[in-house]
Amino acid sequence: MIPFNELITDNLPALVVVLPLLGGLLATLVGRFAWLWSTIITGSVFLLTYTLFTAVQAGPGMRYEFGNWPYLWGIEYRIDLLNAFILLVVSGIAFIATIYAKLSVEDEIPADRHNFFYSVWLLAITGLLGITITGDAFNVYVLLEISSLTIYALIAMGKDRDPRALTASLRYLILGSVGASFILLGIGYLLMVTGTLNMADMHAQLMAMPEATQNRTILVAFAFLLVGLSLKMALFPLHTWLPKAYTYAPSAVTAMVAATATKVGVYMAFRFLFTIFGYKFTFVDMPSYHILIICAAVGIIITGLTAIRQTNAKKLLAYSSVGQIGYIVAGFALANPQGVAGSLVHIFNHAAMKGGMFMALGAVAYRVGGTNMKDLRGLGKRMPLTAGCITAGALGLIGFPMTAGFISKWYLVQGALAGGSWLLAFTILFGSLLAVIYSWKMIEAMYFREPEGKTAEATEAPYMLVLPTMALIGLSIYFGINAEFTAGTALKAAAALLPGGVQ
Amino acid sequence: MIQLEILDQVPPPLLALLIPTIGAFLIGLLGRWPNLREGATLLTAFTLFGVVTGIYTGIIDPGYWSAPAADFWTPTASTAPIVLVEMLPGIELSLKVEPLGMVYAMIASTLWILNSLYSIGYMRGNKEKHQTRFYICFALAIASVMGIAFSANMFSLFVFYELLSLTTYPLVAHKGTPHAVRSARTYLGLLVGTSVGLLLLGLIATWFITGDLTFKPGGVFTQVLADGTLTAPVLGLLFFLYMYGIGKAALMPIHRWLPAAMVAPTPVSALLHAVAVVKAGVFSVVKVIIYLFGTASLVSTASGEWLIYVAGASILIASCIALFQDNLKRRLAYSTVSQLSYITIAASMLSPMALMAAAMHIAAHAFGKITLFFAAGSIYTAAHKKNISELDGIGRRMPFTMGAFTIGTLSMIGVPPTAGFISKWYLVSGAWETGYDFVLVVIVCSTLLNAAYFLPIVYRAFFKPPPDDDHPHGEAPWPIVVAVCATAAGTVAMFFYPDVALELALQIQRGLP
Amino acid sequence: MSEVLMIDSVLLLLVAATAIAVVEVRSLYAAAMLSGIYSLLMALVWVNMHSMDVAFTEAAVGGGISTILLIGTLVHTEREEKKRKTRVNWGALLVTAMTGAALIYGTLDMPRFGDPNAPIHNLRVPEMVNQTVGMTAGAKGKQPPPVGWTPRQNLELPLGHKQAYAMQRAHATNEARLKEAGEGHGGHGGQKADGHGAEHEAGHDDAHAHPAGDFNGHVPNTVTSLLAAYRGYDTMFETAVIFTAGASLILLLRRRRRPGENLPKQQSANLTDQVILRVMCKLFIPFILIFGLYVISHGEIGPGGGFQGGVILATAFILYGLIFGRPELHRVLPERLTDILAVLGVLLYSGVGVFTMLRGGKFLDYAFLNPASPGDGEPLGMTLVEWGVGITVCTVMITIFNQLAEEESK
Amino acid sequence: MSDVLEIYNYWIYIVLMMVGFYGVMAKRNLIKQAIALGLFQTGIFLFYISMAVVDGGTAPIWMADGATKVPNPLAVPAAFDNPLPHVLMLTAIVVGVSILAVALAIIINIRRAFGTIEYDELTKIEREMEAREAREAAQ
Amino acid sequence: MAWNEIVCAVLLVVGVLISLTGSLGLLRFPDFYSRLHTAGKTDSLAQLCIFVGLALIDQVTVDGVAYPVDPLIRIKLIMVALLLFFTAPTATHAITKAAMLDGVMPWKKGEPPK
Repeated sequence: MIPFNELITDNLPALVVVLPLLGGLLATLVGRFAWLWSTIITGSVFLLTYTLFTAVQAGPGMRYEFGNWPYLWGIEYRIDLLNAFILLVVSGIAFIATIYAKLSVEDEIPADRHNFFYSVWLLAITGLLGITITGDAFNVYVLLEISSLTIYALIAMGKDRDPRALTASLRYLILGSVGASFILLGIGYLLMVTGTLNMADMHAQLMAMPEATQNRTILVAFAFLLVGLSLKMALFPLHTWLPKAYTYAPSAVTAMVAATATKVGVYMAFRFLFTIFGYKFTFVDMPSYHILIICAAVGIIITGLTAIRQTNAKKLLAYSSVGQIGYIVAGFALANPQGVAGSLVHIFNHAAMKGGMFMALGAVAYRVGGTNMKDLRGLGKRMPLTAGCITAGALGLIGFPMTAGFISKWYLVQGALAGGSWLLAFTILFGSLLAVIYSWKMIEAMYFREPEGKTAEATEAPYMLVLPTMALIGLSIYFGINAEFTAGTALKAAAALLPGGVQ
Repeated sequence: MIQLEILDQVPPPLLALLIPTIGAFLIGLLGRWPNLREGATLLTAFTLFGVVTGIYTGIIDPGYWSAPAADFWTPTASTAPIVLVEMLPGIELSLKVEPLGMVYAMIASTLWILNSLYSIGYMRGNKEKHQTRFYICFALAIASVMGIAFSANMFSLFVFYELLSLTTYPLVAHKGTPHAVRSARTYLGLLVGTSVGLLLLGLIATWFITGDLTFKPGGVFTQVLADGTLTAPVLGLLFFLYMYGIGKAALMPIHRWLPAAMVAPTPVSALLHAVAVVKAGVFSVVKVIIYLFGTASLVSTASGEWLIYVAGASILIASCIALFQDNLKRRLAYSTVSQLSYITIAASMLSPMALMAAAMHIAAHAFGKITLFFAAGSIYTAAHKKNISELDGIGRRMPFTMGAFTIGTLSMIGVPPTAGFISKWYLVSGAWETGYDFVLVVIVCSTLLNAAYFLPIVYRAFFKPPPDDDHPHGEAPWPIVVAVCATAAGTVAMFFYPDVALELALQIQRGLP
Repeated sequence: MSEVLMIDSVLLLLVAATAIAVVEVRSLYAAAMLSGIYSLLMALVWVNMHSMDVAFTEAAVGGGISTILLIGTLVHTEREEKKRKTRVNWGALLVTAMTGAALIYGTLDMPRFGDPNAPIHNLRVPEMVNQTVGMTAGAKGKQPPPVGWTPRQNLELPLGHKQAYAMQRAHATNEARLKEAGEGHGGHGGQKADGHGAEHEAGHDDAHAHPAGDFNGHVPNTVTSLLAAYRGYDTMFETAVIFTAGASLILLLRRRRRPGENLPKQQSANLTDQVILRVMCKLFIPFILIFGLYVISHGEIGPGGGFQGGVILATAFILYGLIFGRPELHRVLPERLTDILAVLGVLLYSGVGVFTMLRGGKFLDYAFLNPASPGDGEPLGMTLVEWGVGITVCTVMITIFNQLAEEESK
Repeated sequence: MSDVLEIYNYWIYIVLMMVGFYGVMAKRNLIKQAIALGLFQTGIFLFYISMAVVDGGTAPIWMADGATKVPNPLAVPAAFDNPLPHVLMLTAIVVGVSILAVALAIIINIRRAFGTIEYDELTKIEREMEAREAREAAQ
Repeated sequence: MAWNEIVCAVLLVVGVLISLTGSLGLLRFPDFYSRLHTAGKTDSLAQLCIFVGLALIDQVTVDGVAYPVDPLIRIKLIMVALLLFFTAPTATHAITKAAMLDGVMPWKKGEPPK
């Protein structure tokens, strides 16, 4: 008899990634039950990450050495509050998105390949979780490629509804591969200089080098990693792949990817900038603060203005996502406790809000067949719950008080003020104004226009679509009203990343 | 002493918040039966009035309020803020009764009854669509107003302020025509824009600098000013953020939302311009000046003086614009812009007398302006006329309406025996006391301008013959007339019995350090 | 100037020229062929730099499979790039030049080419290379964690069965070592020319006790030992990447199958009537298969391993499919079978990990495969995972070929 | 001369990478872009493998003792070349071919859906589609 | 100089020469088929010479140290040569046939080279 309890407690970090991998492989063999199988797997993964999170929250962190090789040689998983939190977010969203996927996938993907779809879906989740949990720089690259490759394929699966999914996917593939190659190159430069691949060890080696900031190899490694990561997290102006990819992907894919993929990209940036290079190198010796802040601020404004011009709701939200990445990046680039905490909180909050909104739009597409502004008209009457979710999400994007978005802005603006940058604080809030304008386009269409075409006959979406949507939106509101969990965790994680320890 | 179980369970300010919210639910449930729905509206309005009066008179919670000398600022078990939700450590949604808020709550709850009555007449008379949505939003807006009135800290005020913008938005866009939707966009854009762009920034900066957002006499900045962590220019910047962030106070040049919102049905305009929105603005301005910045801090750093001039300019410019408006509601709107700046200017003089004037004017203008709007709506309902040039001789057909209108006009100008006189009296006294000659000049000029743009309307209505092609019409439906007359009577009554407002205003003064 | 550099300088110039040709040539077939040539040249470069495994993979993957995939795609798309008015894209050139300049700037502080003092040759890798992978405990096996590291309680096994395993393991290791010493093979001696770290000393001490003729407890091919043991977890995901590619292609390209329909109907290749090709093909496929199997199973000892072997096996099948037509290939290797085998390969790999976990060890701790003799566990585990990789790579490559060759569904 | 040769490999890898990079950005044919992406990645492989070379090193494979069994003509009693970058690049090559396969699959689909694999023509078609949608939304 | 080294040298020279002429022909010949003809020679004959020549070597000198050549290596070289000896002509044949099927016409005297 195998003692499962012990198996799980001892191998918790490994299981978080291995379980979805096994699940993804077996999903091809379970035939018609692929969805059920995926739901069970993602649900268990969520439980595992939750256990992991509570364990990490209580203690100093956790490590797992694969093959029992010492961490300096082998591959190590290293979990602190930061990645435990992101893991929780990713697995939670993945679980909800998987539940949501059932009807949406039945609607949009040919039935004969559902098992492969869910297989790839679970592998994407595996990749994202793997990037988040690992403590090995090259392992990041491998899992990055797993997640990217799967996401390219998943996005391209929107081809049956709109062939532009293919071009969007290919563009993402090319830019994403260039980004990943830059990351690979950066890791290579670092490997060359430090002789190790373990992140903590790399950091130690870099710290031991007195002239690290003068070493041109390290500088170039830093620059290329920064560019590669920016591509992956879609930081303005390297975001060009994102809007179309999100717009034309299948609904469930958009919801899952929008809520997790770029977030994991940001997490990678956290790891590379804070853990490997360290606060001092990144923010004291390098001008990363200025570069990132400028990109983020300009991105917030320009993508906001672009979003206003969109006529497709999904694309509008996609542009908004780029702007939100700007917030997240601006937050951690400030490199003060409030800013970093704001960034972390916003990772969660934005995942919940945007995930929920994309799901709601997916429900619209399910009933009406499209997400053009025209299709949204009069939706407030026809699909009240869905429209309500979109509205609540929009309020979150604006940063309306009592929504999660407000909490993010609260910390981000404080971070900006602590960094002495009133201009950035103002930009962040100006971004909210742009959010008012673009999200109000949707709200006006939904509540103050008469339905026409297919919308006029639409009824509320099935509960399998609405409930997951409401769950995410509900989370975003709950954590707007009671933010102690998210903000507290984020503050603690931020303090651990910055010099000076706990506040 | 009312001994209801529920009153022991729910703190009174929260009750004031909950009643309209529950009312909104009820209205929603009863949406299919118009009579029941409107009955629910009225019932809620009366209950709310009862609760607010109860809070004022101390019937509901004697230990909390009633004793005249009660020092409600000293934190004791009965005067501590009621925390509804704590979002983050220190950032909480909490309620607390204090005199200034009491003034606002009293006005709002009183006028809501009349406004509900009026709405019923108006909405039925004009056969508007989406009436259920209208009443729900109305009730929710009042709930937000109660929240604003009883906010114990700046954060709560901000939250309810935003909720008010949000709940009144569907009211402004009510008609759903492209013009209405566009105007509503301006309305929301400016209000949310200023509040998120400036007010929120100021709010977060305040929290960042002081770590405290609680309203208290003397404000939150004394400590940081004393130890030098906050310099006068930054305080000035913060003050600027707050004053322009509170867009509902319609300080020029961010007043544009107010005329834009005129597309709304008249009860909404009345609500916006007399009860809820603009008063929320000036109330917030006064509250921020008194309880967040503290008069002492502002005086010592001289960071508030510019506001007098901006507000003075607003008064004069808005009055001049009003002169040239032919649309009655637009003229009223610009009049509101100028009258609001009276309150701002009063508050910005920072003297006790002027603060009393501000509190008084909140009340006086509320009654006067709502009368005017009611009258305008009454004319629209009965005669379908919007423009002043069409009003020739209308006083003969609608004597009650136009009589009330005249009283409202007099109050706006500040002629006794109307409430406007009292507030203007205190305002002049305050200006005299502080020695701002500019304010005196402004008051004189604007009184003249007020007369110049209001009296011709009265003249037209009563002394010009009606045009020949006019179709015959009588008074508006009775609920409208009753409401109009009631508010007009209120305006006059406030002149003779200003005790409630004055008493509260005096208490504000006493509460100051 | 070493011979590495001498050959290098010539080869790399050729490679660079080929690269430019690949990008600039307008015929897409030519570009595909040139990219194959490029890969083969690259393989030569790798050989020249003593990277046999990479060369092997590059030749098989880049020179073989990639070219087949490209040509398979060209069949379905276009033969030529469209003519454009301007040949040179100055914006792209500028960005390229700037990126290149940045990279060159980065090389200025690099350790020189072949510098034995470079950190990468001195810090962690020597320790790894000097490990005797076959032995898992004791002085030379898996090292106790370095100073400053507080392990989670994973090494203290509190409960019954684990305790038993732990004790067994320690015992078995000692016994194994005694046995090895007792059998009296000769020493391995000074072939290890590594001079870094504390392991060096330990290595020398043990070297005397070690037999001649074996590999001193090493898995001979250090690339394989790093690949399958130290970084075995990475390799598992690498296999998963391959699987992902296969699954993605099935998602994107597979025609809708009616129930029961498994074989593509039309003939995709018209080479079937060529006698010479058929004969030669039949003659060589067995050799290719044997070679592939050899490469997979021989991965620990010499260059090769799951990837290379898997690709070679796949080429045999692809060749068969090309010459005899895809229906024939489907008869030999049904689609359903390749689908399942692709999964099973990765499952075999991760299954090894799960099995070690079930036995009470860490994921992929091969020592737990054979608790009686942990030393044997390592080679066993590595062989198993190489086979897993091989199976997946082979079947996925065949799947990819099948999908790319498949006609559009009507 | 030897100064140049010391970093010759590193420079050539940059040349290869940049040729690929230029191809990815400048070429308007999707298959060309995919091939160029491959070149770009190979450049990085070259960098890694160059990093692994040690003076006088040889293939990182342990030889059994004695000259009798598997003599290696290049076996100098010196250090191995570093096996770690080789391991990493094995992974990267596999990733590269996987990406190529997926890219080609998408390109085939694009060709089926749009009838072209030229980037400019695709952009034109997409613009038209977008313009149509915008018109619909504006109604 | 031992006999095997002489033979080896001769074979290598022959192989290189064939390669050279093959390349030259590839550039100079007028049409597809004749070019393929020279290319085919390079593939089969030249490589055979070179591989067999290499198989005859019995020691290699690197940095002044002589290393004996393992017989296994000779066998491998011969096997590679054998493999190429079969595959190269087959490939040439397949390409020619494909070209024929594709309709590529051979060059005739008097026509301009393609």
